[in-house]
Amino acid sequence: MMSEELTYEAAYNELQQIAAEIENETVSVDVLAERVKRAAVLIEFCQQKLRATETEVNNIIRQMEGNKEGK
Amino acid sequence: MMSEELTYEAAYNELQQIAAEIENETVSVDVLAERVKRAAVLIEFCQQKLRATETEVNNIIRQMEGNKEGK
Amino acid sequence: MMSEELTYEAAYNELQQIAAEIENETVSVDVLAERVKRAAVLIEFCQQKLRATETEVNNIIRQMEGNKEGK
Amino acid sequence: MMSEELTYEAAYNELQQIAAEIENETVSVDVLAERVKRAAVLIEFCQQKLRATETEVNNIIRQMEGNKEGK
Amino acid sequence: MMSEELTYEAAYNELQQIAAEIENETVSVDVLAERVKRAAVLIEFCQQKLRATETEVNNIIRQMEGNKEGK
Amino acid sequence: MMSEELTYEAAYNELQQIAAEIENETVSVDVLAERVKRAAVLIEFCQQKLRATETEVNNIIRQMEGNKEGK
Amino acid sequence: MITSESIKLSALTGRIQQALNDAFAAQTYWVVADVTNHSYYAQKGYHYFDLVEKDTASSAIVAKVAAVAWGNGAVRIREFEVVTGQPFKNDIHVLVKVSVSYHQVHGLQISLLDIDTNFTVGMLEQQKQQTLVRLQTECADFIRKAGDHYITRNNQLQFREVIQRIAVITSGNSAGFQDFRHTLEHNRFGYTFQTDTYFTVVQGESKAELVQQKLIDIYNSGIAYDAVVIIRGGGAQTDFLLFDTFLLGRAVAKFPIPVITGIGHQKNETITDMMAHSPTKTPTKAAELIIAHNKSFEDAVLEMRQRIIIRSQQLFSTHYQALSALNAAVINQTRNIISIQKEVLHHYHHTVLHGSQSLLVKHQRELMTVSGEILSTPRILVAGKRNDLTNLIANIRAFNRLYTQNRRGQLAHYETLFKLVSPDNILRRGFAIVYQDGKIINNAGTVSPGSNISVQLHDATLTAAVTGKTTHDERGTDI
Repeated sequence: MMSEELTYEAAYNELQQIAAEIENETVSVDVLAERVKRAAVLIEFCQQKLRATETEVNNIIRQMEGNKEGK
Repeated sequence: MMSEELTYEAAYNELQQIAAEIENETVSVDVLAERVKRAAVLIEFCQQKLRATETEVNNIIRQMEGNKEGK
Repeated sequence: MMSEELTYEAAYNELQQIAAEIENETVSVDVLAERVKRAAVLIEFCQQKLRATETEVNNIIRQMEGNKEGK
Repeated sequence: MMSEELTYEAAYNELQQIAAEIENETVSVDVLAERVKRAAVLIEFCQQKLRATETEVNNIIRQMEGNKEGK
Repeated sequence: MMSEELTYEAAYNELQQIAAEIENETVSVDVLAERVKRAAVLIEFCQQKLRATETEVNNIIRQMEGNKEGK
Repeated sequence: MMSEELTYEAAYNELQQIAAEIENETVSVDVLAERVKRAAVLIEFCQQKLRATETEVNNIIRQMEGNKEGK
Repeated sequence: MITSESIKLSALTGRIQQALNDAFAAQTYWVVADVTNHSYYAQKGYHYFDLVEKDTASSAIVAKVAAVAWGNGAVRIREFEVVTGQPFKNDIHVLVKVSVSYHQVHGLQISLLDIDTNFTVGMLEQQKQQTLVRLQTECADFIRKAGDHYITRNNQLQFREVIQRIAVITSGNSAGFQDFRHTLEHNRFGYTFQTDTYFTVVQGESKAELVQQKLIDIYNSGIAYDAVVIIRGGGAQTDFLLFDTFLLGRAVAKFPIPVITGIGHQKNETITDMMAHSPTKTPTKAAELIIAHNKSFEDAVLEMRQRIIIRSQQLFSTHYQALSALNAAVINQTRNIISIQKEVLHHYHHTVLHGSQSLLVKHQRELMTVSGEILSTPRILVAGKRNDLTNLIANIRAFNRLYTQNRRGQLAHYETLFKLVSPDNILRRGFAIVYQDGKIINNAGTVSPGSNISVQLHDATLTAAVTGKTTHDERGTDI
């Protein structure tokens, strides 16, 4: 669903941008819906990425601690 | 796994840097896992180095004490 | 194992330097074992030198006292 | 063992110097045995010289006293 | 043993000098026996000279007193 | 050495000088006997001359000179 | 007148006797007079002489009387001679006590009863003093008075050490000379002497010149006499006025050889004695003086001999002692030196042994300390490093948790924001979207009653026609 190129950083930046646009109220409702839809996609992406990273990191840390403990 | 050039000193410094990056949140989510993975590698390296050193030192000491006792 | 040129004096001075380095933690883990190994060698050298000297001196003393008693 | 040239005076002075060095701990372990050996040689030399002198002097004195008594 | 030229005076002065040297410990052990031997020779010489002179003088005196008695 | 002219005066003065020398110990042992002998001769001279006749006095002097020469 | 009456001579002399007796009997007189025509009858002990008085100026005799002394008077004269040293003879001036008598046969008689000794002594003393004064004045270069004695050239001379060659001036073989020679020759010390005698008459004042001549002879003899001895002739204890003469006094005082006198008088010193080197009372004493002088010389020589004997023996003893002391000093000090050297060597021995051992012990201790440090510190070091690592891991985990939380928070914030602004949500709260001609309008400008619009609500879209229009004040709900 998401381009392979998209990064958390880019996604998050886009989110920030969208939020800024909306805040400025210059965006029309037509566009708003579209923006919100995009934001929802981005948020979803970031959350997934975050979760994935968290899981991976926790695994590594667990491993690190495990190594420490184990040896 | 680790370049022969890597020293405990360099490894430990890199580790401290990684920790600082995470603390200061200057690392992006995209590379966090990678960084932590690197940290894990470095920690593993340092621990091994420490263990090796400890073993070596202990051996020397044991040997010396053995010599002392023996004579 | 030790160069013929090494003297007790030089060995002892080097030992003191090593002790100071270790005490001040200016020695890195990377060379710690090496340093300790060197120290062990030096200590061994010094002890042997001391023991040899002691034996020699004691022999001379025994001889002197023998002479004294004998005459 | 001793050069024919060595005199009690010279031996005594050298002995004094060695004793002072040992007493002041200015002699290094490297040469201690050598010094003690030299001291032993010097003491032996001085004692022999002294004993010889004493014997000679005693003979002269005995002779002198003999002469005195005899006449 | 003694040069024909030696006089009591010279012998006595030499003796005094030797005694002074020994007293002041300016004579070294190396020449002590030699000095004492010389002193013994000088004392012997002086005593003989003194005895001879005494005998001679006593004879003269006896003769003198004999003359007195005789007349 | 004894002049024909020897007078009581000269003899007495010489005797006084000898006595003073002996008294002050300015006469050395080396010449003491000689001095005492001379004193004896002088005393003998005085005593004999006091009692001798004119012809005898000359004999005394001759005899004294003979004795001295003879020794 | 011729036939006048005569008397017998005896009658006359008797009358003279009577008259003189009447005038002089029991009377005595002290008379000063000179003596002349003296004669002495030794057998009877009678003195016959005349007493005369001379004119002091012309020496002419102004009175003269014959006198006699016997019995007591003669005794008194002898006493006088002994006391004064002055013989009773012609030309002496005397004070005599006399009596006057008349004898019918012998005639007028003056008898000497007594003679005043003191008068003559005084006279003689006066003469002597005059002589002494004369000596001092005329011979001042070798005689002077010091106190009550005289310093003369002669008595300033020193005796030689021994007096052995002697010139003796004496008269003949007088007893005095015999005494002198006997004493000298038989001295108990055995001393010998060479005496040359110069005989002369040594009695009578007038002989002074002879004595002086003998002194000159002695001087001219060329013999080196040690002393000249003047001995009076001896015999009678009288007549030594010779020795009070100026002539002899001067000669003796000036004489270059010490003069010893042995004149043998009992009382006053004669002038010769005063001028001489050594006056003695008698010839024997003169000899004894010489012997004593020689004896004192011999004593001095013997004393010197004794001194030489004692001192030379002391000298030996001193030298023996000094030698012995030197010997002892050399022996003791030599032993001392050896013993000190032994001690010092022992000390060095000890120092070298103990010093080297304690030096080794010290080094061992130091080495132990250093090696202890080196051995114990690495473990601590490693433990510290391990601790550091553990802390680092803990930090990373903690930091990571925080990091994730923050990210999650950020995302949640955006989620909320976008939910809030999403059109669906707005419609659900009662808002509607108005479309005109398919386009959303956000103002009523283009809308007027009768226009067709469509209104989209939450759950449906309504198509409607505008029936009215009221323009609002822009205020109100705007935030």
